[in-house]
Amino acid sequence: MEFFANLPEFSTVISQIFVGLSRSMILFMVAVGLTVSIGVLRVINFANGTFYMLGAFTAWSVALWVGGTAGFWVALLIAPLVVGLLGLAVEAGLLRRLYNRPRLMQLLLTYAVVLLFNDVTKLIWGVDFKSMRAPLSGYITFFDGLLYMPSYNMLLLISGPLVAAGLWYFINHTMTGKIVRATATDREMVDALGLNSNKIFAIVFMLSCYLAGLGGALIAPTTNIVVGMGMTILINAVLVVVVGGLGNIWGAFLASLIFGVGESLGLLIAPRFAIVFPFAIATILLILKPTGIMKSVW
Amino acid sequence: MLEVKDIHTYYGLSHILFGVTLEVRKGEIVCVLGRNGAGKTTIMRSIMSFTPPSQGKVYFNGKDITRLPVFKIAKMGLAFVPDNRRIFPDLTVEENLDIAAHAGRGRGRSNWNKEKIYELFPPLRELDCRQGGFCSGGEQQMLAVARALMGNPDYLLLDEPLEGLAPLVVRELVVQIERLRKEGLSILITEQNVRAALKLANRVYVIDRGEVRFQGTVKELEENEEISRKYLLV
Amino acid sequence: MLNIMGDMSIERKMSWVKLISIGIIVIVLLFAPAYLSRYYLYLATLILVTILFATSLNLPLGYGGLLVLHQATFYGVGAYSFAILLKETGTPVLPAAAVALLSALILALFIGWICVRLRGLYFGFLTLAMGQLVWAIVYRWYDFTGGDDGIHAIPVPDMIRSEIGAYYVILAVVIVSLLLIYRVVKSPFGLTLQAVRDNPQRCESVGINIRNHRLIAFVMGGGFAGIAGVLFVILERSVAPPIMFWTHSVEILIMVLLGGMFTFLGPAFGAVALTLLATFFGIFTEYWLLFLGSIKIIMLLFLPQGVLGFVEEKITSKIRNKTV
Amino acid sequence: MKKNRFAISLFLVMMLLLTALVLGGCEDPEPAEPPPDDPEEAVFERNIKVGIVDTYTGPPTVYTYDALDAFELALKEINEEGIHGVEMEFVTRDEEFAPDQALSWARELVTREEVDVLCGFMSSASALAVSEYVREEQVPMITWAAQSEQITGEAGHSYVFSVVPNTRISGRAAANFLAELPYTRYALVGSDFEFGHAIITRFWDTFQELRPDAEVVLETYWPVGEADFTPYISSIRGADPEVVVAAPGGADQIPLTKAIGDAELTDEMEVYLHIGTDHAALSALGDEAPEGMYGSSSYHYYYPETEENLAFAEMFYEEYERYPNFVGYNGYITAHLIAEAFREAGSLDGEAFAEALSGLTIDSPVGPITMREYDNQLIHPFFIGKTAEHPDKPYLISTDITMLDGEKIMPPVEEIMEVRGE
Amino acid sequence: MLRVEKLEKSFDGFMAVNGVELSLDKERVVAVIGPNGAGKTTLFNLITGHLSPTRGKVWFKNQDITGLAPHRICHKGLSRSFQLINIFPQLTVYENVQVALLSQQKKVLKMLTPSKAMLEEETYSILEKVGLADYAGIQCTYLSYGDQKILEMAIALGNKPEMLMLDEPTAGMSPEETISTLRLIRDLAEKEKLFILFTEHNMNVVFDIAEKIMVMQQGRTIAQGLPAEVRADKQVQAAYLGEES
Repeated sequence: MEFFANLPEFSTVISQIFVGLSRSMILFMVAVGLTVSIGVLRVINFANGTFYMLGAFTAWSVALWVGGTAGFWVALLIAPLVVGLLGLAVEAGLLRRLYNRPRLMQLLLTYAVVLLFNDVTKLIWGVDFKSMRAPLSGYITFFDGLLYMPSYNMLLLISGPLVAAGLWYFINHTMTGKIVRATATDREMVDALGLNSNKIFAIVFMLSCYLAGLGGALIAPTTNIVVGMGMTILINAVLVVVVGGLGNIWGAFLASLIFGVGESLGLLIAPRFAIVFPFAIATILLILKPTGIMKSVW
Repeated sequence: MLEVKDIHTYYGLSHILFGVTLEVRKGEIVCVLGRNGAGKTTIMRSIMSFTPPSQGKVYFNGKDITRLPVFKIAKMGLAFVPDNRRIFPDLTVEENLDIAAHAGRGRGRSNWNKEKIYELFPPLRELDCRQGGFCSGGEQQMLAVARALMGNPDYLLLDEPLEGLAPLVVRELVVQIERLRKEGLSILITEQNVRAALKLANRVYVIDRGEVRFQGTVKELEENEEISRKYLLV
Repeated sequence: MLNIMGDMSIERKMSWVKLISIGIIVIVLLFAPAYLSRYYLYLATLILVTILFATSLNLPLGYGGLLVLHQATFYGVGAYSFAILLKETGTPVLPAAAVALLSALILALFIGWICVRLRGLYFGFLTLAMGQLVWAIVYRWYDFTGGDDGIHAIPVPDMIRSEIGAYYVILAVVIVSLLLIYRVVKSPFGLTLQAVRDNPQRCESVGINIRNHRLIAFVMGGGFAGIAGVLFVILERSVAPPIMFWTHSVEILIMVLLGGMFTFLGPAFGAVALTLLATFFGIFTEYWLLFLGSIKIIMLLFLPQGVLGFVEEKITSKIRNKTV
Repeated sequence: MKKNRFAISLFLVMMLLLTALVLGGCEDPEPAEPPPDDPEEAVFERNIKVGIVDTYTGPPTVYTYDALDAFELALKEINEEGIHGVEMEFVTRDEEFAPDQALSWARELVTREEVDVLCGFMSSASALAVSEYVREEQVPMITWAAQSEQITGEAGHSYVFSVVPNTRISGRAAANFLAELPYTRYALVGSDFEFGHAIITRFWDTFQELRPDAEVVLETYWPVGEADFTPYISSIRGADPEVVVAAPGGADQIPLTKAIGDAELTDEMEVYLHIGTDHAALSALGDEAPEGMYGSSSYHYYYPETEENLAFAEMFYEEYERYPNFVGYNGYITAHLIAEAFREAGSLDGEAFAEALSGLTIDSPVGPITMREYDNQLIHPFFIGKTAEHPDKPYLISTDITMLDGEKIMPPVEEIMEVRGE
Repeated sequence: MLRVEKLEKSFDGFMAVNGVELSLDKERVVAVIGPNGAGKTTLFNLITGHLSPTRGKVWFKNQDITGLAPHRICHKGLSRSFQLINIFPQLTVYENVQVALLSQQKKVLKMLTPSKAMLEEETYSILEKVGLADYAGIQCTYLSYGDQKILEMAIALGNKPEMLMLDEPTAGMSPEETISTLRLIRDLAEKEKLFILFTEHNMNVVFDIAEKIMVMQQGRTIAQGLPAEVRADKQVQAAYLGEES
């Protein structure tokens, strides 16, 4: 068991980079949900990982109910919506009461929500291993075998930029998006213009939960759907958000790429220490650029 | 008509306003004068219910608006321009106006649009695409007023609109505010700059330590030297 | 209103209450082994360790205003250093404890030195990232730390091995540590630390080096957490990586917050209450996290200043109303 | 004002302590036990209490709840007959996969609930932590899921028992089986925690002795809870082995099996998955599992097709509408082992129980099983087969099953003595 | 005592302070006046190290203190108060001043002696000097606005400075409070031999007590000299006084 594995072939490195990119996309969806809620609501939502998990569970149920390959596509539509609505309930029922309290309180409240939802999920879905069918199977090859990856990862690879672009359009070119940006910097003034900032907050929180749910629904076919699956990705997503600059969507995108590709390549170089990579990357980046690689809204 | 009746307002534990009563009638400019810390901004914040009064009432056109959510009050036709402008720094000048127009769509008779705004404040036309955060103080003040107007309000609350502006800009702004009254707006201004404020106002309130010490016309104030000396340090 | 501090009778009454309370607590604690059954004695000891851990967090958090999100790092490093020294090298207890404390302090100094440049949440997240890095190393470095299996059968000397022995040793160390922290909090350092928390800018302009102050508070908190880690090993004679996972830190944070973070004994109260709650829910229901989560949510919603903060506010406002 | 703060705090802490005190004081000590007399005629004066410490939160619950259900099922059988005139009952505690929690609960069960036996333990670290504690308390414990070889190996003692094949056994079993096949190029992969590393290491140590001509072309590990196995599949492909030996832990089973199926890896090379053919994983995967993959399990509800085994499976199915996985089965036999040992010991004393259990043989659904005397590790057959579709079932099952004799794959006692330094 | 040479500070291209020159030697009480946004507070922040200048130098007691950290400058004997109330809200009035004294005496790192009785005499003497001794035990957020401004000054005095910089010390005060504060400032200059540099809005105040006045507008010095000279300056009248009074 040497520290360094044998140096891999070039095509393996290329494939690994692309696989890393596709992994980044899932991380990005959870992280961007977090960063949006941080940017606008100033709330760090530890429950985001749990919403990701709920996205996967809901997708599993929906896919089972619909059946067949179509099941996945229906689940992809419905599951994030369900999670989004659940997020709305959490915002309106709990979080809204804490906006004027110290941030630490909100952070811990969302953590308590994690505990609660984990047990509720166990009550609803039971404890069996759950697995869901992917809509695409098999591998595809590009460039004479230089790049070789599962077709489903291609789907992930495309979905990430799509979500990012959609979000960019929403934030910059729709009226709601403009109001969201305004709310992010000055909530009181938005109210003073006659716009209900509570509603904007609710929309943003719902959006952030929707994105987490979307991430969960997308990852569901490749993974084991279990209670607690949100914890690993949550801590990585939190680090991505911080490294990217709190509240900065593009920062989150960039940081997700760094994390995903870094981890994938790290696997090739020193597989035994793969688990250390995300934290090491985050620590180094934060030491170099303490407030994140992109401009933070704070 | 905007009526404030005997309001008491607290910030946390500190008692700021002690039974303030004032009114703004339709089509007039009313000026609240007082020193730093006298409670001028708090009056504005109480009316808009950012900091709702714990006692007393605020009526707008006869309706009790005390403790209504801020956005509902704004929707009724009250627009607030805060003392530090509070332009949305990440939005361009145009976007700042856009969202205000969106908020005020289908409201009021005055029907402000961007063209009309640019006519009133010509410098804004050139700044269209600049981010609000990069505008100078005078430009921001114009933008803040313009933004408030885009919501087609009937009443305008201007909190220290002249503070920190160069004399030339002050003169310009005074003219523009005067024009707004002619457009049919009723305006409540708080000011420290007594000279400029008196040029504008129909009626004046002087407040100190959270209480109204004087009310009357500009002429009455000018005649009452004791008040001027004691509370306004002119 | 101006008479708040002038009313001597209240103060005198309070000091009596204080004295009597201390007396009762000392007696209750000293004779605990006499009336507590074995399990509850163990639970009491565990609570004592948790009290020290929570209070160690409150020093930088409540008094220094530093958002330390990963205090369990130092707890874990203290515990691991102590465990490894005892198990692998057979070092006697006292030197081993000293080295464990030292390693917690050094790590805290290192992490703190990097982190105190940052403010607020950024500070918190950097501590989180670095703490998780330490956790990952401990989790991975099998030859040295036992990896995820942890280290068990740690040879603690017989004297402190028995439940009663462990109880008294831990009681003594916890009380001494708490007294030390109390003194620090009431010292000029503690006073200026609170000033730094309230208004760092002003502190700079009265000549206080705020970075130094924060760093010292952070390192001291880390040191006391390390001591708590050592005590944990004495009690359990086993360590494993979950004790330094980030969720453990969050649990402790909740204790501090629910107890009341601007009060000295708030964290202790939170530690007692939440440990007991977790134990009783764990015994009575399989879905204990559901109950615990709900209780935490309710408390966060309705007791923003923490339990002690809430009670204190009630009482002081009553006193104020009387005196005004 | 500041002074009051302290006094009030003190008062509240005091009240809490008093509450704890009252609660603690309420426990009245159990009367001492009478000395054991002849086991055959002994009559116990109270029910037997078993404490189960296991993980009921997070990924491993699919196993732990099966074990719990099977344990309860066995209790019904046992209590019909009774043990020296009394029944067996149990209490459970959730340790959240955290050793410190497990230890804390073990203490609670032993000193407050005063259980006679502890069992459960999904997490090896928890089992190891509690093992040290029960050694001192002289309360026997039985692990039914934790597979660390240390439990009955290096850290073993007379009060700790294991009914689950540990990493040493599983590794040896895989080596024995694969040594019969003609392949020489091996890729070794696993979950990045002790379990994964141990399986791989034990496998390779044994395998090298049996087949000195074999070589390792790749060795890699992934973090536990990995969501996407694509990069690992790519690197396996890149190394081009003839056989992949994989040791995924707990929840990694599903995504790994799925990724293997998706990549159609079994068409290019042989794949051996530790616990890969267990019911828990295969039933969840449906027809997404790859066909023709080697996998192992210590129990199949459909094999051996003996009357006893099928009867047990049906009984379980009737009760819970599902078939048991291997940990479920372990829960079942654990209950029977405990009952039989108490019958044999004729006393509620921990020492007598441990002595009786050590070396005990009982009949199980898969035939007679024996608790090996020296290291208290259950001698149990081990099954390796290849996945294939079944006409009646919506999921794949294991076929062409080779049943490896428990005696043969167990490490010899000398080996255990050596690691214990005896 | 204090000398400021060609000080410049720009924020994203905006010159907040542009080539300001200032010196305090003979005159003990010096005022900086100018309309809002003229750069007075920025100038203060540059001198006390809260901001570092883009160009220029600050000399204090013939030492170059340009760009030093605020706490170091403070220990050299230059202390300041703030325009907006800037005190320690959770501490008592007594503790507010005590913190400054402890810092001045370099006792802030003492960890094991109780702070309560430390420097009691000095603290009370300062509180008495400014007239807050009666409120010593009160949490300072309960003080009135005017008293909080006084406390602000008391904290600055706690540093036992040789030179005191006051940013709008009477802003928002009632006329009575303003008068007593002015008396206090004059007393400090005469009895305690303090150098005082202050900014002010209120003209009467300035001409009343300042021995020397500097007028700023849009980051520049437009006049500097004795009150009478400044009052007579055409430029000042046009730009500032003309509009104000």
